[in-house]
Amino acid sequence: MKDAVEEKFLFNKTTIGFWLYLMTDCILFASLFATFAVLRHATAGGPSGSQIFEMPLVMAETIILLTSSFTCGLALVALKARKITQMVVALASTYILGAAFLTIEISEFAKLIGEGNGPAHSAFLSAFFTLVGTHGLHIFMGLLWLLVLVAMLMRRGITSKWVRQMTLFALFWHFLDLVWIFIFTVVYLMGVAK
Amino acid sequence: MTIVKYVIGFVLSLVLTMTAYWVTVNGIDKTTLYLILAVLALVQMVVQLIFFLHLGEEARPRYKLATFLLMSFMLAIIVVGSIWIMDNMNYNMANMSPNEKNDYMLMQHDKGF
Amino acid sequence: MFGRLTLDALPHDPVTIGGVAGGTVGLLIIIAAMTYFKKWGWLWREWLTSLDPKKIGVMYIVVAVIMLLRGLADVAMLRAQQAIFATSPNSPISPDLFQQVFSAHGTIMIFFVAMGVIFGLINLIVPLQIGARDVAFPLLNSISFWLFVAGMVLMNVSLGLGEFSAAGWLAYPPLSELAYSPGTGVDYWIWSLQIAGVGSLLSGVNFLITIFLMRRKGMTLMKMPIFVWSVVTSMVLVIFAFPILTATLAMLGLDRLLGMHFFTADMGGNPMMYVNLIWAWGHPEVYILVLPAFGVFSEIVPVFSRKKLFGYTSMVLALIAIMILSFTVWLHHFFTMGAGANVNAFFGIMTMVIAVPTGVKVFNWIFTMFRGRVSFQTPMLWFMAFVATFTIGGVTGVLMAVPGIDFVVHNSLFLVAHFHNMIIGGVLFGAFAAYAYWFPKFTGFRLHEGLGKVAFWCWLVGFLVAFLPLYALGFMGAVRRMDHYDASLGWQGLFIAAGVGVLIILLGVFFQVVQLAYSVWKRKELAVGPDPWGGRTLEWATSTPIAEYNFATLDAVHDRDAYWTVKKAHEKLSAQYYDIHVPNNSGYGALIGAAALGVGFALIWHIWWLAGVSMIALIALVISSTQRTDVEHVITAREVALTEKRLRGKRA
Amino acid sequence: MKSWHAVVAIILLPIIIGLAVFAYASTQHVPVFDPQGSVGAHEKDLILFTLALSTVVVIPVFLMLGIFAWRYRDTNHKAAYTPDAEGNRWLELLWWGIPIAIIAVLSVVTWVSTHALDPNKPLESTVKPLNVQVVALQWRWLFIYPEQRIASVNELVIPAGTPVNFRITADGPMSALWIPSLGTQVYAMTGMSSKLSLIADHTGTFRGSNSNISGTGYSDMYFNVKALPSRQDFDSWVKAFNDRPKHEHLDLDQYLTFAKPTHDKSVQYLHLHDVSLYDEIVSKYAHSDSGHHSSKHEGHEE
Repeated sequence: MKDAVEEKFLFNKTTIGFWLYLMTDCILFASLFATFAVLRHATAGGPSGSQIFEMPLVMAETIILLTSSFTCGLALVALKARKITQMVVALASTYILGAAFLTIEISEFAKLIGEGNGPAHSAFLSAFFTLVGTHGLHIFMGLLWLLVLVAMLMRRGITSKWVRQMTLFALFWHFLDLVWIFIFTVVYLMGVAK
Repeated sequence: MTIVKYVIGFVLSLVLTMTAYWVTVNGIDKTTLYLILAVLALVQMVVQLIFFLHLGEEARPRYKLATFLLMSFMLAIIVVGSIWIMDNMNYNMANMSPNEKNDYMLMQHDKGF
Repeated sequence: MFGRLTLDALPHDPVTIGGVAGGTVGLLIIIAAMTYFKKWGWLWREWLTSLDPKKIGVMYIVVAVIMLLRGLADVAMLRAQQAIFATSPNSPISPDLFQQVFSAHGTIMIFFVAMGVIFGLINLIVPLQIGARDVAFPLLNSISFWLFVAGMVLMNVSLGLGEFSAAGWLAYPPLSELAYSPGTGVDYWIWSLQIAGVGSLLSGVNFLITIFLMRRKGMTLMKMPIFVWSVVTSMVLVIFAFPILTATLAMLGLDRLLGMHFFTADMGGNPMMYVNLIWAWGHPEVYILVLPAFGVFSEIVPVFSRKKLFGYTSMVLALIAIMILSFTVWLHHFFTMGAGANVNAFFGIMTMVIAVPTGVKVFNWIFTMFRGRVSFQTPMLWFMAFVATFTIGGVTGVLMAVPGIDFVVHNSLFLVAHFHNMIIGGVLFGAFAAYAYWFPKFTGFRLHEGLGKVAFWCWLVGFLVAFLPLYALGFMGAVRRMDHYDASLGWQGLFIAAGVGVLIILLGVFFQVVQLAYSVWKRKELAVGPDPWGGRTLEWATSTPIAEYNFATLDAVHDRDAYWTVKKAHEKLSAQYYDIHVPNNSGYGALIGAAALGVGFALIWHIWWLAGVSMIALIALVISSTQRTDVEHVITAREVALTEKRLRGKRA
Repeated sequence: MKSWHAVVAIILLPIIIGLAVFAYASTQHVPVFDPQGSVGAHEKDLILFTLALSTVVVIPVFLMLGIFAWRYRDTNHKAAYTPDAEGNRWLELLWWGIPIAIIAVLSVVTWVSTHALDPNKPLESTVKPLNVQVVALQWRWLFIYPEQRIASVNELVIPAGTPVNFRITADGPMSALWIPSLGTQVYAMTGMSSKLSLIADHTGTFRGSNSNISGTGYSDMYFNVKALPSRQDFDSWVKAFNDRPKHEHLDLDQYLTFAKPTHDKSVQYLHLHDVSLYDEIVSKYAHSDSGHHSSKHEGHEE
């Protein structure tokens, strides 16, 4: 009985604490969004968004990340039902989709830099690379976290601590998809609008 | 927390994303488009908050909901305020009106720049 | 191999060499003494790795005090230059050094003194006042502290290696960009604040969760001590304002590191956006510092008036109002940047509106004395001085909130006088009041009252003599950050007065040091019980010295002045003890701080391999810290009973 | 020392030291309180008005602080003692109300005065204004008179009684142009062209300076403003200057050398060859190259 109370407290403490961290991350992204909004026309003779964005790829990124967020949710449902195999499959999909997203993004960046449109080329490009790159960095951290979760799972199995960590990870991953909605809308869709 | 909620959230998000893309590709005037895109993004945010992040399902006191609302308020102040301020300054301290600027650029062009 | 770091980075001018030599010798003496007395193990086990917020709080304050001494030494140089050498061509302090020194002064005083004191105080008091045994995330708390230390160390390394920023405490671009500041100074500024800032952010999350979830049973939000309320509002500001600082510093850092163009003059960069963002953080930051000071006074006035706080609900509403309003006024720091009249007027009016809740708080404090029994010990003297000076600062603040007035005094010494009025009169006097008030709780003896009063009078007189002339100098046309001026302007007399004021303040600091030393020496005579002032809140219910677990039993709370009602009703604390879980020490905080220090140092000097190694170490440490298994140990009910008997038995 | 001595001392000290500073300053030249033009005069009035209004709060605060502390000192057992009083709704309403009323008054004053003093708005006058373009350099001031084809360095000559419309920019770190005797200051920034309109109502020489740190020569960035008695005097000054042969010239090429950082504080007068020099300095740093600016600005009154 006392353990259940204790566990509930621990769960609340970590999830609400992590939630607060996500709130601070929202403000961090908000600062980058505001800067992007202010600088998006400051192309200094370089290309504007509509000239460099490849919308089919961006659309693919969007769908991939959304699906990854979805499979992450499925993993959580499977965990609740203690269907471990299903959960592992869902987590693996999440990881693969996340890695695919990151690969597309990095190749997009590499292509831009290769064409001479790197972040040092104009204020607009600085803001673009930093905003999208910060999201990408979060995705990278998420993938790293997922690996740590898998390692923990293999070492000790499903413990109450693992369940807490998994819940936090799911929050993080859904949150990153949420941020992407706004990057997709503000940076890309509004960027290519004529 | 059931699988159904995730499926609903996923499908709704897909539809909203596709709609946003479709609207953008089929060009309409910019102001309307921005408005539609903003609304679609906000709706998708709410969808994911409810169906993926389960906001509002916690027991009272709802710290998550409260901090989220407060954060949204502060975020709106920072973003809207910054854009308002910067736009206003760029406007007030522009050296030339767009027309003057155009003439000036043409003049520079003639000079061989 | 060492990036930009070469032997040229060592200091050249005599003033800096003297400072560095003095600092190094001092450090060596301490190291030698520690080694001789074999105290390193003790230091590591009892302090550096401790997760006990009471000890972390003390460490914050020790760091802050050391930094206060450096900040004061800086300002002594500045005022000496302005009072004595400003009109002569041969000054020992070059303009470049002068600019580095005032940039360092501002940065140190805000980030490493004021923030350190506030976080120290929160660590010490908040868990006790809410009747908790710990904070929500003890290891995170230690990591926050060590990030604060890493930032502090990095900033002070700039004394001996390279240079510090000469671009002012907020480093406005494009001056702070590579084009105008190619050296390492601005990089030191960026990375030391970035590291310390992340620490503050994590602390904000930690203390909010602590207050949200770990309050004693029965302590509803509206029964929390008002200091705790002030911390809630302050920490909400931390978690919403500091990410803006993180993002802004990161963007400036990217400009300097990767040649980006966020805030550069050319290639489309927009320096005004930096000013906008840094103040969107910077204004709430002022309230992050001053709100807890308000909380301190709200604790002290009732205790020394032996009466309940007047208008608790009003006080809470005022705190919340200030919290929200403080996010809507940042433009008033740059009224003269050219925004239109609507924008300026809007932000001016919002700024004035903050005066309303602040005024309400002042009236409520004063009316707490009404029909009370006021005793004038040092904490109360600090309160009286706070009201007197803060009111002056408030008036000059309202003056500058009117854009039309700010137009003519902005960036003058009037502005400098105003914000020192708020920060010294508000934050620092609040910290000194808290120091005198809570010192006996943690040590078991009081600070010597007479010496404390001498220090108080030195501070008050020194402060007034140092800053009131600056108001006049502002009206006379003297701008801030100026290292020389023409004798014919008639400014020197007032600058000399301001310099004398600084000397009187230094005398006050001297008496504070003497007071502490004397009080430690005479601690037997100054010894007091666990509740020397007739306290009203739960921290006074603990034994002195406070047990590691704070409270042996967690009796429910019924009233706002939780301990006062218990004492009045002669309630007995329950004597039924249970096992208590206490966090184990952990070295992760110190290690993570060291790794962050490595990252910062490497990025400043462009030592890429070190940056990579430190970054990987940092990530590995963070991951490994989440995998700890020996998180806590148990103090058995029997041990608790014995400890309680030992600690409580001594009570006078 | 008795406790109430401390109370009296704490309240009197700021007043005494403040008065001493005031007495000393009044023997010196205080430009903000001795304005030489209508803008500065308006701003001085605003300061005095706001100060007067704030005494409505400040005096009661000081009085109550002193009286309550003295009256309810713990040695005075004759005074009433109500340890459990939690507050008083009416009193609290009073001090939510009074500051709100004061701020309401001040808000109206702020709104009106901010619009009246808006530096973006040219001064209303029947006199044809003088246009001056200002460039803040590291570390000197360049004043360009495009219509008179004169450029002056570290000194500004203007006619009294004529509004001067400044356009201000920087070719270097952010700076700020402040002439305390005349009033409003404004930042000078690369790529931006700040507006400021000032007037000198009296003849005289006023000191101006940079109020925003811009590097090691920052403290040297001051200059004199010479207000000539009338527009005729100014015109004849211009004519005399232009009639003098063999002056140094300033065009874009020379400017590039001229704009390099220098601690040279000397005053110079140059013939302006390139009338669009100022525009070229601003455009060099233009933030945006698409000419984008929406037309829905609340902030524009022109």
